[in-house]
Amino acid sequence: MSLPNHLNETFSPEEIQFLVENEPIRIFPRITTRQMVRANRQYDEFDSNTAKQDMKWKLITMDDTSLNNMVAMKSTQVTLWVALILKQQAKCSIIAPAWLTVKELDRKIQYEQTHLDRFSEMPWNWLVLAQLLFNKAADDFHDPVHELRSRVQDLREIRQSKVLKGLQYLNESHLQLDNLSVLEINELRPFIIGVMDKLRDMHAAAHSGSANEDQDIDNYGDDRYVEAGV
Amino acid sequence: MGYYDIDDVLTDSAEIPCTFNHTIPGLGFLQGNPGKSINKNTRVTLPLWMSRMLAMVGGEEDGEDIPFVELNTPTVFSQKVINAIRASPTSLDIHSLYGHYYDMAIKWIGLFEDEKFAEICSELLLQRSIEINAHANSVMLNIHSNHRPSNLKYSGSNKGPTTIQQVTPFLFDIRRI
Amino acid sequence: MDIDDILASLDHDTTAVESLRSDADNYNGSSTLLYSDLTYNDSQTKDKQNPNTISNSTATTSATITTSAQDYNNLIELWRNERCSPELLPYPTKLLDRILPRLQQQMEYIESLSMGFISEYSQSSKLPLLCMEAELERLKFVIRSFLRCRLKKIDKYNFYLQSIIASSDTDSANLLSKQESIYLNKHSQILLKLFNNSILKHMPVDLQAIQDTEGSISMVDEPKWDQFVFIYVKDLSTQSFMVTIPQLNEEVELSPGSIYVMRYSVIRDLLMQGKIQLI
Amino acid sequence: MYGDLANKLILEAKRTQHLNNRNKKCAKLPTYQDDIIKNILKEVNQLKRNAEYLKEQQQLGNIESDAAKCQYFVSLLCMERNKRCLMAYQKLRSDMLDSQVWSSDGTDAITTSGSGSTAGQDITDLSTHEQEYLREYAQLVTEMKSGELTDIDLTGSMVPPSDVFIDVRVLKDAGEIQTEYGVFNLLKDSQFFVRQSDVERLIQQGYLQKI
Repeated sequence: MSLPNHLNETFSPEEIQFLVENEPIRIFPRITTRQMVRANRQYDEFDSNTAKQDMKWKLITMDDTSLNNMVAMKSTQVTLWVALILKQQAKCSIIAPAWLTVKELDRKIQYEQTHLDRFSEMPWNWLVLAQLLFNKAADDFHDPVHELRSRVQDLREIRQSKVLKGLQYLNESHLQLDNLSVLEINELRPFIIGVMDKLRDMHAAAHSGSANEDQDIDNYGDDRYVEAGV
Repeated sequence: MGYYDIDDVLTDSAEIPCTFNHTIPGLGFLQGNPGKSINKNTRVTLPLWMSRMLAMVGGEEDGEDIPFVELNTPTVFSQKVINAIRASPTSLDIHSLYGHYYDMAIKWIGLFEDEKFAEICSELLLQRSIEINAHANSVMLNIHSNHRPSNLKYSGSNKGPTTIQQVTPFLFDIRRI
Repeated sequence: MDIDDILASLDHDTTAVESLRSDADNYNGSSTLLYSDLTYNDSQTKDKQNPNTISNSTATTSATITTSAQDYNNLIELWRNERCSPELLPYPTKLLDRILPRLQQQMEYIESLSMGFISEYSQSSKLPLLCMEAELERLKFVIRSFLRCRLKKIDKYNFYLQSIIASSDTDSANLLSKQESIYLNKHSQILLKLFNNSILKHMPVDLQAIQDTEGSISMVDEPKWDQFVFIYVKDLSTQSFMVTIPQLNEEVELSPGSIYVMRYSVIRDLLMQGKIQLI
Repeated sequence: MYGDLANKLILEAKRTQHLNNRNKKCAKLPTYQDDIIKNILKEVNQLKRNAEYLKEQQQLGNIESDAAKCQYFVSLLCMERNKRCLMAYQKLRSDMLDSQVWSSDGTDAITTSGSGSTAGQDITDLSTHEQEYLREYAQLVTEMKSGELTDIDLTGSMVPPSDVFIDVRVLKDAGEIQTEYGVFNLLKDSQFFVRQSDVERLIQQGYLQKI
């Protein structure tokens, strides 16, 4: 098969990270890319006069305006994977999202504990984003990263245990699952779909169809006899 | 499902106890007597792929269309086993009973449009799957958080499980109209 | 200059935390997908009873001027849809006709940059080049994964696809790219040859068919139309959608911004109209 | 009993599938079950002769019509079952061959005249028809890769790119290397920021270490 087996059921964790990396994030650049002199040249008409200038950002999957107008220490918004490369090169610091502080996470945990009937509202990418930033931009947090990490872990576990308790409501009809993040969904997908598909098949087998099938099968037999002239 | 699906091909080979409603010459090989006939009311086990068809097509007897065979409930679907599973759906290992238990159950339910059995099986499947999943998850949680042994401090909560039962539907909002 | 920047310039080496915004409830986080005008085709004529029909896509993503950023976001959405849907979705001819040349130009551009002029730049100004290369790899990956997922389905449903393509005139015209139809035909051909040589030609004549749908089990596998899928109802307006699960005689209201697990057949029309996406 | 051989074949297929699923990389195919398959085909043709005979006897009025119908039906079902098992077995194997072609990742899937191997596949474990199929499919995939999709590298990695560029430390002197980013002199303990694909081999050989 042209798609490896393990990618048939759900996305790989790497693919989920890839999706999250396409999202915007705010940074403080440590470089300035805004051209002070107006450069009215085409990118592809490069010649020796302009070669000494800084290279322009020319990207084909995103708006590159903000990258070409970075001013050191003036916050701007870029795509996460670009931010991570800049960060790796010590060319920016990443501004952690508002919910990724000890205080905010404590509030979320509090919410999860007091509202056993629902999930707190978290961005769709919270878990992956937190892990990425912990690993690649740990020095950009005000709060100690180990405290943030453990709170994220707590939050994940509380939500996970709620999910587990909710699984008994799986059925052959449908589910609504608001406020679950992309990673949480991806992890649940094989289980939920596996069980619901079977529940649906059992229900379908017991109800509709069989009458028609009977007919088909009768015909099937008869056709064959006719064909064979028995 | 699907013609080329190995699991489905295997499920179709499940042995079903059958009773012949007619005496058929030449089918003795089905019970290990090649060349002989098979007599009316003989009980044999036949694979699902054969028995299900023979149970649907038949010959005439006393002016009535009677299928070639009558299907009898396989042991794994017998009342006795079902009761045992229902009594403790999570402890009895269905897979050791039959590798494709639920797939076979789906086919069996379809043959008789047996709603009651469908409900029982659905319940079994759900409880059993949740049990297995919970086990897998607890292993995962422990791996994730071995630096923090108190990782499950919120899961029980102080309100007790009944509260969770009452409120959980909001998590999985099954809005049925 | 805004206040953030003034504060930042006062406080050089530490970072501020992004001011609190209530951005939590939007599943997509960013607004990127809100502007997506992605639809597979205009499916007013869709017939629920016949999920095989794919109506023609005259008006795809061309109503507004599409930027490369929008094209990329659409591609990502199509990739996710394709990966999650049981059936093969229509090939996005127009979208890829824009993206593929762009990719090629960019490769040439990068090559021209890195060939002769790279030594002229300081280390720091190589950054854009690094990112451009990284971007290229990312884009190539998505297209590759998308196309290979499609090839997998083309293989899986080869006989089924051949039969619907043969039986309908326009409906299936947008299903495959030119190259994909060549692939479908050639692969079916060599597969058939293998089946013939190793099995079928040694069988009695009346058992030699490869597309026998009359036997106790049809030899032509169809997509599992009722397979459960995860959907996200796009936040395009406040309008909810009513869908019906015919097998259960149930109606379900799908509200914008919500996530559901539904049978594919039930939400197929909404998917084709770009009202929901598979996640 | 009719169908027993086919069952054996399907159990063999299940084992193969199981091995394949356990392995993220595609697994090798075990030996083609030539003998079982030949015997199943024999069985099918035997069943066919039985059916023909039954038809004759019935036309001659030698046996009761319902009985003939049932016997005939059983033969028919056995033939169909055998066919399905044979087809499913062959399909599983051809699917796995497809996977091998895709995962051979740009390296030539097949060397000429069947003497070569793909991804460790022992070519002698394949039937001659499978060998032919493998060659033709590899050819088809090569054709798919060309044309407007050349840039995409269809057989490339199915893992999303991460860290296209990496920092490396030189563990032992490796002399100069030429990349698109200029010439690097790899002196022990020096550090460089390089394209991962440029230095993959040096990392494997132990000259460089990813930081």
